[in-house]
Amino acid sequence: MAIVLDARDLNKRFGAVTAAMNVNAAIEQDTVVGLIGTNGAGKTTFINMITGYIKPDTGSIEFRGRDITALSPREITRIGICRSFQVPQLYSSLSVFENMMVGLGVVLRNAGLGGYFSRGRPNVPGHDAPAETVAERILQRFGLSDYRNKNAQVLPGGVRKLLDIALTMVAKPAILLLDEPTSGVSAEEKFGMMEMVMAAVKAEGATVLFVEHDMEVVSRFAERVLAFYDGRIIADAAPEIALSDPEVKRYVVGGELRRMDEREGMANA
Amino acid sequence: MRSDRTLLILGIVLLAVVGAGPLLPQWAMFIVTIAIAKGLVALALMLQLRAGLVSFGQALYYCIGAYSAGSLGRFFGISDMLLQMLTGCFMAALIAYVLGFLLARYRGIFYGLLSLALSMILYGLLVKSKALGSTDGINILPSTVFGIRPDQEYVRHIVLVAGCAVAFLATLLVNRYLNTPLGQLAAAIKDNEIRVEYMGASVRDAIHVKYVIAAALSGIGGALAATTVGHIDPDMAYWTTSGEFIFITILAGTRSVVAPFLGALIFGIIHTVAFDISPNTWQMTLGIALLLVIVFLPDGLWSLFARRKVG
Amino acid sequence: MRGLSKLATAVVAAFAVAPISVLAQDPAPVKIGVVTFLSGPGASPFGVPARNAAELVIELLNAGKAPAPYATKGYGGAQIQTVIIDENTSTTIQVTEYRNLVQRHNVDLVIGYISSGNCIAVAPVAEELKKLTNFFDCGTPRIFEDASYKYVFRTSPTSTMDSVGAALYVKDAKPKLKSIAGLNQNYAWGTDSWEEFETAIKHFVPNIEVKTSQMPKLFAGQYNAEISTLLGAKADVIHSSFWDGDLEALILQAAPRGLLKKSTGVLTTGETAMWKLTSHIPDGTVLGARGPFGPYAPKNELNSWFDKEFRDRYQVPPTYPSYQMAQAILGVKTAWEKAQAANGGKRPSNEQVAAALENSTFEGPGGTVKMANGKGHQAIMETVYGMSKVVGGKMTVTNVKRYPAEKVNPPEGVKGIDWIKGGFKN
Amino acid sequence: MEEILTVIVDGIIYSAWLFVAAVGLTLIYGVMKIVNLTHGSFYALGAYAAASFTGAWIARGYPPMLSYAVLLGSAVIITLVFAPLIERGILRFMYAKDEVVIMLITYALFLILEDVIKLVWGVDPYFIAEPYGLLGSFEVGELTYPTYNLILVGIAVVSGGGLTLLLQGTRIGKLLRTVIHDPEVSRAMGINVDRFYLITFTFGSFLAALGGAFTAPTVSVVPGLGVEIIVLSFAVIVIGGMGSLPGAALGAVIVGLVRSAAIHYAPAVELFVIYFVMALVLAFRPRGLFSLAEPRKI
Repeated sequence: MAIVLDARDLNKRFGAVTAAMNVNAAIEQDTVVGLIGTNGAGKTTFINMITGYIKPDTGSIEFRGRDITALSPREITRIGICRSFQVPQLYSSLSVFENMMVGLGVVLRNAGLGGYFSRGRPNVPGHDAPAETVAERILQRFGLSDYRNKNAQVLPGGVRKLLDIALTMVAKPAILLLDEPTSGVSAEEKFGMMEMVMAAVKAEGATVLFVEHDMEVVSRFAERVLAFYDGRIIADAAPEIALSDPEVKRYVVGGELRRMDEREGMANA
Repeated sequence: MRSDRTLLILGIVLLAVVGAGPLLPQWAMFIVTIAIAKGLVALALMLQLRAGLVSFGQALYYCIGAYSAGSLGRFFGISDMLLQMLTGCFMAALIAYVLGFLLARYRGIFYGLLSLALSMILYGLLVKSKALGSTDGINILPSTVFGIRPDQEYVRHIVLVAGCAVAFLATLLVNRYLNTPLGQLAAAIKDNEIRVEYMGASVRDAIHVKYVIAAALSGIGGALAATTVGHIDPDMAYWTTSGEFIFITILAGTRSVVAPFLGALIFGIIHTVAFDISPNTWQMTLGIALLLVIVFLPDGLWSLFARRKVG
Repeated sequence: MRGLSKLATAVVAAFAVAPISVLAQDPAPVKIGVVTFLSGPGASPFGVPARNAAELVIELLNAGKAPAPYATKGYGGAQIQTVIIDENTSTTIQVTEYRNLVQRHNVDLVIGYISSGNCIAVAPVAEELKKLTNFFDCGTPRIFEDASYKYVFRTSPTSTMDSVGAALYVKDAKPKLKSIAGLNQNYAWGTDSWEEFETAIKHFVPNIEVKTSQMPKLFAGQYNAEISTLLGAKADVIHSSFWDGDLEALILQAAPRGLLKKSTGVLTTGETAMWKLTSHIPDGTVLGARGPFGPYAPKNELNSWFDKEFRDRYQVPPTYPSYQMAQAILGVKTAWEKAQAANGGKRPSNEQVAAALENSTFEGPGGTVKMANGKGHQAIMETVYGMSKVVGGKMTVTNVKRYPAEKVNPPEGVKGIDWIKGGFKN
Repeated sequence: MEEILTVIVDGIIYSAWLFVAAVGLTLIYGVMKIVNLTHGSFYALGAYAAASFTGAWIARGYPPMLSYAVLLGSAVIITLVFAPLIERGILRFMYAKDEVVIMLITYALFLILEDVIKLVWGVDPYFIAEPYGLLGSFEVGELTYPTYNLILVGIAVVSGGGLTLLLQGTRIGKLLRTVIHDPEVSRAMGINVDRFYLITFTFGSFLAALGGAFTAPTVSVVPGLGVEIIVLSFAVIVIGGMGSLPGAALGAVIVGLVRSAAIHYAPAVELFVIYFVMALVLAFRPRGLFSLAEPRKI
């Protein structure tokens, strides 16, 4: 399959900390890739480098053969790489619907359709429907319609995560990076949520990279796994292979299990 | 549909002012005209406030507008108030475009204080410029409209109507802008700049545009005030003037583009009233009035006229 | 909501003002709008002394307790009422309030304005509203030099007179004068005063050296650095048109450093501070009073009356702003009554009063006032300077010199600064 | 050489005065994030109180040397009368509001206090020059300076140093810094944030009053005294970096030296040199010289 995203020899240090060391990853079109690894292993750094929030010290990132290493988050978003956040980044004073409309407005504007003199209700590029319709459609796909007029800051945690992801859909991304989409979501809800997200994403058609700590979720939804440890990729294979890799077992999964026990513990406490 | 209602209100206000004009005594017309001039600046502050930015130096552009109008009369003998307002608008926008590259990088208190510093520098420069009358300022030619000097009896009303018309037009354009995606970014920028950037919009550009629009409005306001009062002086750039504008904006509330004008009018009335009921302690009256509004009408006077927003 | 209701009541109160103040009296009272600093730094040296003078004089006039030629009650028998407004606001608001005075309070005339900026701004409005307006204090010559008015008058001399008078006095009192320095506030009044003084003194003492001209910000309050520079400059004479708190702060901060001992101070408005700071003003400091006012006022019945009444009521001697206010009120009274007489005893119109005041000459507590300049709208007077001398803890003035009006004021139609630059040709 | 020395001495004296006048502002902003315009009012109140009390003290013929204690005392008294009243009575109900709105509230209070002062003290000027001359003078080159100026320098050093020690060295300081860092968490940790706010506001206002009190002997105490000081103090603490003590000190020194240099070499520009410096600094250090780095957001 065609490579849409190609990261070559990415290195990044924050002072003494190695956030990325010789990270190489070529992502094929329309695959779903799970990024695993303990906290500080370099997953978020990897995402931040792809989306231009952090510039690698060395190495390059190509999107459909175009070097995007030097681009700003804004430019990278515009060419079709969108991301969600560990901590949802919402417009807290606006309603859910308005959150969507702001995003769609930006898309229209970047397409030269939302300028000062443009009239009428043009179709949102890639969605071939007017903004309101698109907003409703996406909200519906993410099961957010009931919250349409709620202010973002009063939403429950899970819903915030969903809206945060829904907001990435407005730009019709070619690549979607989900940073811990299920963090802060109870174990029961996780699967339902991922089902919904993946369905919605597939409907919009996008390559997905998602950071996940829950190995069951990973093995269920990922077609391919990148296991990070200490800034390096220690495994890059299909889930069943990657997760049974001894190194991964030692450095990642084990850590995860411990982490999960702790989390449970805290929940009960 | 909210915008439509705004237009409706605006239209009614305009008609009311134009129609009621002749019935008003001259002093009242004067107060209303000044209120419109200051309202334009308050509107400018409102635009920035919606994006979470407060300029403590908006008087900079008010003053630039006034002095552009003044210079037009002093050096070129042009006294047409429409031309003056146009020039004021243009000059302010031009300077704001340049300074905008600097200002757009600032947020919060620093945005406010840098604009304060800039306006105080202009103040200093004007004080030093003898050609423009130093602190005593200069008088500007009596207003004309389309080259015609209105008769003494009607001049107040003419100025008022002309001012209204321009303010009306400006407000319509601003209102339209507020309904474009760019205009609607304001709240988003206030809430979460990171997300705005990750949606593919440039926060800096958006703020730069706002800054220029705000300056243009203030420029018109300054020019209108200048031609109405007939005198300009460096105090128009002094920080206390900017303070007065913030006062008006908060007094009015940021809900509607009409609010600033209402706020300015009420501010003018409070001021006059304070002078009448307590010539020796009018500042106290003013202060108390402001406190009462902030405490009892946290969303500004406008909340008396508009229903609470849902959500 | 309470905010609103308060507002409402206040509004009602405001618009009730007009009817209330029109009391049924016979003949109808003359209503004067009085505008002066009631707050801010201008209040204590100028605004309040002036207001006090206004209240005192008007009360005495209404009671008919003034000496001749002002013995008639009020203005031509009509009682005088006042509407007092604070001048301490932006010019925009001053113009607004002026319009309120004229069109809402329906005053018959306006007397006021200390700030030159306000005077310049109000003059054309007065003309537009055809309302007799008399500036009692502001100093800028620009008002009648840049424009001519029908309804606007100033019964006090301009700053030109102060500067020229100061220069003349310095020349006479300091024959061996070699160098000067300046300390003036960095705004129109300060810079103009210095320019006029510098030009004048250069004319009188051709090869005089100007050591430095300090221009601190208005109301800066801290002058250590300026004083150091001036001490370093070692000029024979230091000219300063400082007024209010700035003047007082300057004197206080200069005293321990002996500035005014090392160099002779020429304080053109020094009289407002001389009583309060007696112990800090070294002997031999040149003090001006912007005319023949206060200690320099001529010995005549009018002055002794005013001086006594003022001291009795306010326990302090009247300073020049008080004199200027009294002068402004009496000047209009003279014109008013002249016009009334010409009008067959009927209440005169603004136009008639203006006509009577134009080119008129009248007596004030400060002596003769000639409305000789600005097409008969600008007063000229003699000016007086003297040197401070503390006698038994009391401040007095010695070797007082009087300069006739024509010697210190430009001739009609000539701009003050041009007159000075042109070498005082009459 | 001689002149440069003078420039420096004048600069230091002015800096000291500026610092005392401004440090309270930066303290209050640093802790409470309040842009406090009543700062000017407290400066004026301090001056008026000092004028009244010290005036009475001198008039009664009490030992003049103690008048300095009276100056200090008047600052304390007047602050204790007004600061807690304002903080407890009004401000504390407003902390939920926007920074700007709170600033506007302090603006309203400033307007009110202006007239309160006028009602209490009238508009006539007050003079209490005695303390100024009392200590004689010292020579720099051939210039004489009143020794009194050294007192201001002393106060600046003591208040600055004291505050730094308080914040860095003591337990209260530690607590205060946690409050600064995150009021909510501090509350959760059981720290009495309200008390800290009350103390901070009172102490910050006290510093303003102190500045006013010790300026009183060198000026004539008149209405409007507090207006100019506000924006001046702001310039100083903005240059230094809002909320930073060393910043305020550095800002004061910079402004002081630049101003005095301007007066000696280019008197005409003194008018706006301060704002020019302010704009310049902000242009290159958008958050002031001693600014705290912005935290990483994601």
